[in-house]
Amino acid sequence: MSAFGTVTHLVYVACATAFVIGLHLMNTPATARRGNQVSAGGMAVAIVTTLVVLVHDGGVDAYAAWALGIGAAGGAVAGLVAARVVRMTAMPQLVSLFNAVGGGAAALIALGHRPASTAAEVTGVLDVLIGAVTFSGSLIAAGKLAGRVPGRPLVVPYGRLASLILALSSITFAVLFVAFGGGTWALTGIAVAALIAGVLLTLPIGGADMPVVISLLNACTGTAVAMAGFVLESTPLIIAGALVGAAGAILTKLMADAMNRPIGAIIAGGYGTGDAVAVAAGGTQQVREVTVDDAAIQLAYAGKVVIVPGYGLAAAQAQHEAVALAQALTERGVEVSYAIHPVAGRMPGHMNVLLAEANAPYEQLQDLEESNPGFARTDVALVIGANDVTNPAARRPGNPVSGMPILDVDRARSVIVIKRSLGHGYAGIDNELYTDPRTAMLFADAKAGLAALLSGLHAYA
Amino acid sequence: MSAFGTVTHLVYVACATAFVIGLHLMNTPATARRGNQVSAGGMAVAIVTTLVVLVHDGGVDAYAAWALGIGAAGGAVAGLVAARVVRMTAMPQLVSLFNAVGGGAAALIALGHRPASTAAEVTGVLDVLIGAVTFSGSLIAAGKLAGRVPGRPLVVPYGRLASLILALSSITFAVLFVAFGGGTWALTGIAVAALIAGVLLTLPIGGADMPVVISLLNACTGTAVAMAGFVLESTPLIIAGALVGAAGAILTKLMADAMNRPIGAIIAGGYGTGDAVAVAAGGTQQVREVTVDDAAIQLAYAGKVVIVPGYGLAAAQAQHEAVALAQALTERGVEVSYAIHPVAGRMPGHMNVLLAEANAPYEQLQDLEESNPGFARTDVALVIGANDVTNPAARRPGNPVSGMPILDVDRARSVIVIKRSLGHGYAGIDNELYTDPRTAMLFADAKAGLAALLSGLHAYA
Amino acid sequence: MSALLLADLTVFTLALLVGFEVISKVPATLHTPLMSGANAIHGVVIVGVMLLAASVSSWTGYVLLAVAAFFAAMNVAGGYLVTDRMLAMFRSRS
Amino acid sequence: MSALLLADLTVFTLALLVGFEVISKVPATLHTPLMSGANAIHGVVIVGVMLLAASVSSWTGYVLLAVAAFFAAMNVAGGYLVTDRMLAMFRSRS
Amino acid sequence: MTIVGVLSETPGRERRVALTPDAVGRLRSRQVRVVIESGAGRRAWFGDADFEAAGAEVKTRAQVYEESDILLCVHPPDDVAALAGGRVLIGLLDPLSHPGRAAGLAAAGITALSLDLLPRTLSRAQAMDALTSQANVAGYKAALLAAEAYGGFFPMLVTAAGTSRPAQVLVLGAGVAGLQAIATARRLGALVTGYDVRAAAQADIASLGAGVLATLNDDRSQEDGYAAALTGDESDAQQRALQDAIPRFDVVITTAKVPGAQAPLLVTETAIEKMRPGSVVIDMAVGNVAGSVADTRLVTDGGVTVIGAPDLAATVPVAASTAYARNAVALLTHLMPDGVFTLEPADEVRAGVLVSHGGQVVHPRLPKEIRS
Amino acid sequence: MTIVGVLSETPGRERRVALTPDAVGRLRSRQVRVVIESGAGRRAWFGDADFEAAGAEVKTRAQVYEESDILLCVHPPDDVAALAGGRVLIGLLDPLSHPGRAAGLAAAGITALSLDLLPRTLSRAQAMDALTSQANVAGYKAALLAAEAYGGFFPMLVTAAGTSRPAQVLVLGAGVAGLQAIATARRLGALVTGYDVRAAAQADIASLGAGVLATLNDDRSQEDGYAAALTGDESDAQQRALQDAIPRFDVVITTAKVPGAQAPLLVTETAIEKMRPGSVVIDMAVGNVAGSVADTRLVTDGGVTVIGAPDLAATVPVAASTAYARNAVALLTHLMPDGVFTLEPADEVRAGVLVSHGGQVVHPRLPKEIRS
Ligand SMILES: NC(=O)c1ccc[n+]([C@@H]2O[C@H](COP(=O)([O-])OP(=O)(O)OC[C@H]3O[C@@H](n4cnc5c(N)ncnc54)[C@H](OP(=O)(O)O)[C@@H]3O)[C@@H](O)[C@H]2O)c1
Ligand SMILES: NC(=O)c1ccc[n+]([C@@H]2O[C@H](COP(=O)([O-])OP(=O)(O)OC[C@H]3O[C@@H](n4cnc5c(N)ncnc54)[C@H](OP(=O)(O)O)[C@@H]3O)[C@@H](O)[C@H]2O)c1
Ligand SMILES: NC(=O)c1ccc[n+]([C@@H]2O[C@H](COP(=O)([O-])OP(=O)(O)OC[C@H]3O[C@@H](n4cnc5c(N)ncnc54)[C@H](O)[C@@H]3O)[C@@H](O)[C@H]2O)c1
Ligand SMILES: NC(=O)c1ccc[n+]([C@@H]2O[C@H](COP(=O)([O-])OP(=O)(O)OC[C@H]3O[C@@H](n4cnc5c(N)ncnc54)[C@H](O)[C@@H]3O)[C@@H](O)[C@H]2O)c1
Repeated sequence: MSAFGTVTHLVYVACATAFVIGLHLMNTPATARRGNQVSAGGMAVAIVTTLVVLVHDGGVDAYAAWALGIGAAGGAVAGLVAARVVRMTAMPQLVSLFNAVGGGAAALIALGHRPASTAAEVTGVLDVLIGAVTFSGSLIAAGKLAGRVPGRPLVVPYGRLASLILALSSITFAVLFVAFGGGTWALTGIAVAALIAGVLLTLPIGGADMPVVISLLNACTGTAVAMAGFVLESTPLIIAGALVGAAGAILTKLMADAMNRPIGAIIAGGYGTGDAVAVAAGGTQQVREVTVDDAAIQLAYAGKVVIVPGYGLAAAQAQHEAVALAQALTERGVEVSYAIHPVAGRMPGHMNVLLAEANAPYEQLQDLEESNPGFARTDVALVIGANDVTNPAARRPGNPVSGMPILDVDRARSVIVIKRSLGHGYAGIDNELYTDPRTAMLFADAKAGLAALLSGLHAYA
Repeated sequence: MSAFGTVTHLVYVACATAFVIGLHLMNTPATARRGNQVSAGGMAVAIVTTLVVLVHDGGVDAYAAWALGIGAAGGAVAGLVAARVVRMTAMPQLVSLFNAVGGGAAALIALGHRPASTAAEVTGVLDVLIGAVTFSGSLIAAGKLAGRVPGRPLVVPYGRLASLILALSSITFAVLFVAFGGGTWALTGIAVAALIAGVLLTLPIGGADMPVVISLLNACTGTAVAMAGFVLESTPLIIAGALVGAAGAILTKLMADAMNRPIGAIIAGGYGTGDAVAVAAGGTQQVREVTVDDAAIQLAYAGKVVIVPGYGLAAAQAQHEAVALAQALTERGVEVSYAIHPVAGRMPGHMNVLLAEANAPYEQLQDLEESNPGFARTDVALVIGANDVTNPAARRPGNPVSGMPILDVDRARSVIVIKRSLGHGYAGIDNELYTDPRTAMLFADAKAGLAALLSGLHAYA
Repeated sequence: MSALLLADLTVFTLALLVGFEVISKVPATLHTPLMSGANAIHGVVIVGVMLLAASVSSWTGYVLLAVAAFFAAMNVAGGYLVTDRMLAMFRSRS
Repeated sequence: MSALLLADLTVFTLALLVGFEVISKVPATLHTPLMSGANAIHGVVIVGVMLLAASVSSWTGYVLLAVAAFFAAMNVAGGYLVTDRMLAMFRSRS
Repeated sequence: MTIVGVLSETPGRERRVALTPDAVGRLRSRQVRVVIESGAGRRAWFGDADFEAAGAEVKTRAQVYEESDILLCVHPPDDVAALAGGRVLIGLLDPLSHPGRAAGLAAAGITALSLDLLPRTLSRAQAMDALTSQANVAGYKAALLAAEAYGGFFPMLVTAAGTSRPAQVLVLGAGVAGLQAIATARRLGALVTGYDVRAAAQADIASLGAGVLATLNDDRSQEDGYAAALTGDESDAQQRALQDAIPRFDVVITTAKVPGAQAPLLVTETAIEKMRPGSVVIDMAVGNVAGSVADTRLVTDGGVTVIGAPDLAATVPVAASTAYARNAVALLTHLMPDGVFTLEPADEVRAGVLVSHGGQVVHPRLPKEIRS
Repeated sequence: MTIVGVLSETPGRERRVALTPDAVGRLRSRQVRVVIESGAGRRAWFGDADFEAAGAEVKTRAQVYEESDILLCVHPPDDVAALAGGRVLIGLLDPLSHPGRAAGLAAAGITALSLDLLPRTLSRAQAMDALTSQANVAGYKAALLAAEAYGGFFPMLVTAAGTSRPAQVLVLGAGVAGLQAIATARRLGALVTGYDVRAAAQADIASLGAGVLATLNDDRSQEDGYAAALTGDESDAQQRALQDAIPRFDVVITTAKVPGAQAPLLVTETAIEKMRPGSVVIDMAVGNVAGSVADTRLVTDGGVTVIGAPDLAATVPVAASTAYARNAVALLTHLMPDGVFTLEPADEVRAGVLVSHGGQVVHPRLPKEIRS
């Protein structure tokens, strides 16, 4: 191979290494951003190198150059603008959109390139197939998240039959293409079948499962890109594609595990509505759940945390864990206090007895009058097994807790509630706090939940 | 490439994958053994495949076959016997020995193979160089650990000058070999120079640093094997060699970090005696230190643990951490009790006051008479900031603690002592327990040390 | 099978292994950013599209190229930026 | 540089990356077994020695081969066994 | 401006006072005048000067009777006849046990409100719940008293002079007082077991880390949060079960009450006989323990100390008075929405506490006969 | 066979007994006979039957005097003259404060051993250290007594009737008693601060999680583990510093002693005057607090309760007697290596406790004059 070829190859390998290092760094919050930058740097070098290769080899005609230039410029601008203006909450669907176009581009490569070998033909078929499924599937997924496509599982009539037909026709086209020199039209046939299949596969999956599905489609795009790499005999595409394929697969598993949903069931789309995680409270309202790790990170990066203990802390005898968590947060520089409601628990001073046993510093204990003004400045109110004493319904007349002063946790910037279920407290009524958009529920026994939070804190922050 | 070649190549890649999976599984105690078996399985397949290749290609003459067969059989028997009979404590030097012969074998490959290309020549030089250094270096390291070579840093007169000369001559030989067709004699020259260099580099390093050095040499052997792979154009050697090279490098860093010793300083051999970790107690005796992670694993896999609290627990106010650890162990199924000496601490019942505050279950608290008979059945006695009450000197007359009944922790199968230093207790005398070979010291403030143990327990067990 | 293809397959396998190994136990908070970061990396498809430019010469080819370039560039540029925005919230404490 | 050599280099690089990534945060207790396990893996040099057998034809060559075979076999056989013995202590609790 | 008056409490052992200087300040800020008898707070360590500094006017007893629109007390004063008709009397009047007293007040034309009739399960009334606040103080003191009367250590202590095992403490009745007694005894290091006939109370015991004594009885909770009285048979079965359990305890504290009824007998003579010498039994309900006498420390022939302690809150006068005064102020604030005392609208709280008004006994839980 | 005798203790408030049934059993297993006066253990809840069951012989007082080779006591009996010459008397004889008593015993030909002279820093003597065991009991009781005498809660409690702040407790002198008082008060939830002139004691205070009061004084430790007496100037400076600190505490417990000297005055009259009404001061050393009287509860004009409590161990008779008896048995075991009492070899322990022998006062710390 020429010296130029050797050098570009080595540069590409270096770029791939940068992708790996980037992903490695993205495993921890502290270095994640730098990791993305390393990865982006590698990407920039790869693009520049390819430009140099194109110029050096001189095989691009003017039309192609214009097409490439205008297309790329347009795409880059579109991507940057979309990424810049998108709201935080809409990011997942944007990622899905980017994933879609990535898969589309991979599929187009196989469509546009004349295969040089049987291997290139086979990988080309795979590229088109996977790329096209990903393209349409990701678009549907993005649509579901954005609310353009209904989030609930859409049952397509005769969906299974249609899928079967699509699969058979894809195989037929593939055989035609590889074995009988079917050419572009056969590939196009595959693409069309795959596009339809992508839609059919994604529609029956519920909105709550979309993050997992997007991650899976992301892994697919990686694989498609790797296949495109085989078609073009381009090492960076093979490496980066395989890397994303595998990393995406692991990530999909992790995400599904974190949501406690079997991947198989998600793909089958038959697993209930896929919305079981959003438990209904008081009828129509939905509550938001949070994982232990997320709660731990939220606490770790907060400036001021107020712990609100209630009867559940006592029932779980979780006082030692609560104080250990508070202490760990304090050591991180978080301002921590306990807000003690006059009737929290089941006897006067119940919380004091427990917290004193666990050696919570008296300076950190605040009663209702002392703590309520502070909630507006609080980043996280951590409610541990308290219920009635935080129920905003008390501010309205006409219910069992009316007129009782409450801790104004709902004035905090965010609220994390640890309890085992949406079960009632002493007063026996629903708590409106749990359906507040700022509230996230951590369903766990207080003792176990706090212990998990503490190890989460040690692990990730 | 022929179908046969394709298949063998793919099998080799599969074997390499098995090595990776094996190492992956070896990251956690629970799956480590299975990991080694997966790796061994991959190795067996690789060897069988190579046999098939040799037979298929038919290029081995009878003498070579005999040489290979007898050599391999002898080596295998020697290795298996040595591995079977070695005492637990002598395992590190055996690993070093195995590493030495591995490096030697890699070097011999380059010596015995006629290079097919410049690249093969360059990698051959590297192979011989690294392999030979590893061979002699590992032998010295093994000798140091086994006590055949003095463990203390041996300063070689004019060592630096000698190293310089060796380096220069290696370079000369290398240039002669690659650029001027120097042939086997040039390579042999490199080998000789490298063998001497290996000895010179290892001798000045202290015995306590040997584990790190062996790990480093292990990484070097991996690299040498990868170079041999380039010489022979053998993919499995390249992959497995590089894998071990990189994994070994990371491992070396982790080990050096765990021992709190900069790698650079270790290699330079100039960093004190390299024996600073073995702090002298009472003159000539040495104490053994243990890391938090090891202590955590030891506790996690114990059947019966007895916690012996002392004044240090009180001074550090570490009672909550101690009880949390005991609780975590109990939950794992470990039998845990506290042995409370009548005069532990500084006031009657000092330990009771603290442990009751932290809610240690009364059933787990045992006094001297109850706990002493149990130590013989105890896997780990965890001594937390206790000193005098465990001092075996009390059993002898003539010192300040003579005649005081003590807790017989030295009857336990192993002892872990958490305290900040080898500092004295109330009685102001050295504690012979600390130099007992069954005792390992965890130097830390009791509160911090116990918290670290607890997270170690969560992380690794 | 050609030796080069075999080598590519080896590379593919190893890259898969790297991919599996590089994602270790990650906090759930990082799942989405990591997915987004990986998504940006397969934007490397832009390199493929550029190489494709050397082999198109028909009008359909040009159009297809332009579309592919648009797609790929959008993936890579937007992907990195959006990931960066997600990660900005993990700025280390002062 | 030949395309195959380049491919080998790529493979080498990726194998290095796998090696770096596969060792994550390991407890110190496992350092020695892991080192020993890695040591056994480079026993793959036995494959190299076997391949070498096809290219020796002199007496020095045979001796060298026998020695190399002895070395490599010792490395691989002993390496796996000693690692296994080390790891036997992590038998899971009944 | 409404005038609230406070007298020195008359009964012998009573050391509490119905308002504290802090509470006076709270009333003053609501435009209420406070007149207080000189020396009223002395036995609870509140001096006249403190009251004056808080804005109260210190007067003679006669003046207080004379000037008060509302008279606040802990227990109703013996000379309550000095209070003119039409005035308001608020305190722990205990009309259920003393219906005659209620009739008398009604006859004198006094509007009497009794804090012990407050609906206990009403969330918004918790700040006025004097029974709770006083029982809380009493439970705390009961544990201290037990520790003080017991001849050994409560905690476990391993010392050079031997190991002392923790005291075994049993608390019968886990209402407010029982729970606080459990908590306090546990703080001192005793091994504490609790017992109650209400299922919820058993969970409450466990939530303090104490053991729960299992019994034969089903849940005896009532709507109003109180326990229902047991039938004769049930009660016998309970006594037999406790008889077996009690002897292994060193200290027994009883708090079991049934409102408006005789406190149930839980610790029989046989049970006491089987206890070890040196054991201590504290009967806070006076009636739970056979042979216990209020405010008296008896030692049985078997060496068991039996203490009848119905009024322990009075022996922690600062804490008890402070809490009581806060309860009283909360009730007053509720009754005087615009600074003027009113019984309208007739909400649950007002209806709950009102004993007599307009010359009539009006509370539905009082016997029909006296409600004329 | 050696016979060990035990009498009923004479002094009025004393409820302890020198041996318990458990200790009798230990002596019996060493082939020692025990004779005990009938009713000796009654006030500590140990009955004659228990003693007999353990192997002791219950006799009359005269018989015990008659038969004992070794007489064990807590305090020396008033009628000690009944003990014949040549016998051995072991107890807390306090010869340093009562040199006359020592001289009397010597004159009567009694071999007297005093447990309070035991070398305290000797590790192997810890099991015999009765001063420690009794101070430990006393410290525990002091905290209970303080909690009982205080009008408020020790712990912090947030309740519907308001928040009560934790009591602020100051313990002066952090020896054995002081540390146990600190631990017990902390258990009850008080905010505790400790104070001592020995540097080691300050670390000990912190090791219980309590605060340490910083003072002007240097470390005043001595070789024997005791504190040295302060000079007049030092003492004045200390009093002034404490005067400023004391008023912010609700409860002060003092335990500061200097062996063989007057207990130092730590809480002056001025300090008491500045304390809030309702505060409690407990003087365990009797002498640390201006105006404190032993076994008496005084209330100052400022409403401060001052309790002189020199002998609190006696009020927890079971725990105190059990520990004391264990100490005594440990000493006896040491003195009777082969079942026979001997003063040879003259080791540190024997030399430390021996007050009189062979008609002479022999202890070096007793004044020369009486050592004739
Ligand atoms: N303080 C007093 O003197 C007193 C006396 C009597 C009554 N009350 C009343 O009691 C109530 C006190 O309010 P609160 O907020 O403290 O308690 P709460 O309203 O009774 O709520 C307690 C919550 O703790 C949760 N919980 C129970 N066990 C748990 C465990 N093991 N781990 C985690 N969570 C657990 C329960 O939800 P899950 O089942 O979903 O886990 C429950 O909703 C007030 O209504 C008050 O009026 C107070
Ligand atoms: N119980 C009583 O009534 C009483 C009263 C007076 C005296 N004593 C005497 O006190 C002694 C008690 O024995 P012991 O074994 O409990 O204690 P010790 O012999 O006094 O030893 C305590 C040890 O704790 C360590 N330490 C101190 N601070 C620490 C921290 N923050 N973290 C971890 N370790 C810490 C110290 O070693 P480093 O400095 O190396 O950390 C010290 O060696 C006996 O000699 C007894 O006779 C007892
Ligand atoms: N809503 C609130 O915030 C609040 C506040 C305080 C108290 N309360 C409730 O008020 C109720 C009464 O509390 P209290 O302390 O005044 O009760 P109480 O004084 O009437 O009785 C004390 C305890 O004795 C128990 N008891 C009665 N008969 C018994 C028997 N035969 N054997 C064993 N135990 C027996 C009762 O169940 C009760 O727990 C409780 O339900 C309590 O939860 C509610
Ligand atoms: N070796 C052992 O195991 C052991 C066991 C128990 C006690 N001891 C030691 O015995 C010694 C005496 O203990 P004790 O409780 O009998 O002491 P103590 O009764 O003589 O005095 C009580 C405390 O008062 C302090 N004190 C004296 N003068 C003071 C002043 N002016 N201001 C403030 N504080 C003052 C002393 O330092 C002491 O801590 C201590 O050192 C203790 O550690 C040792």
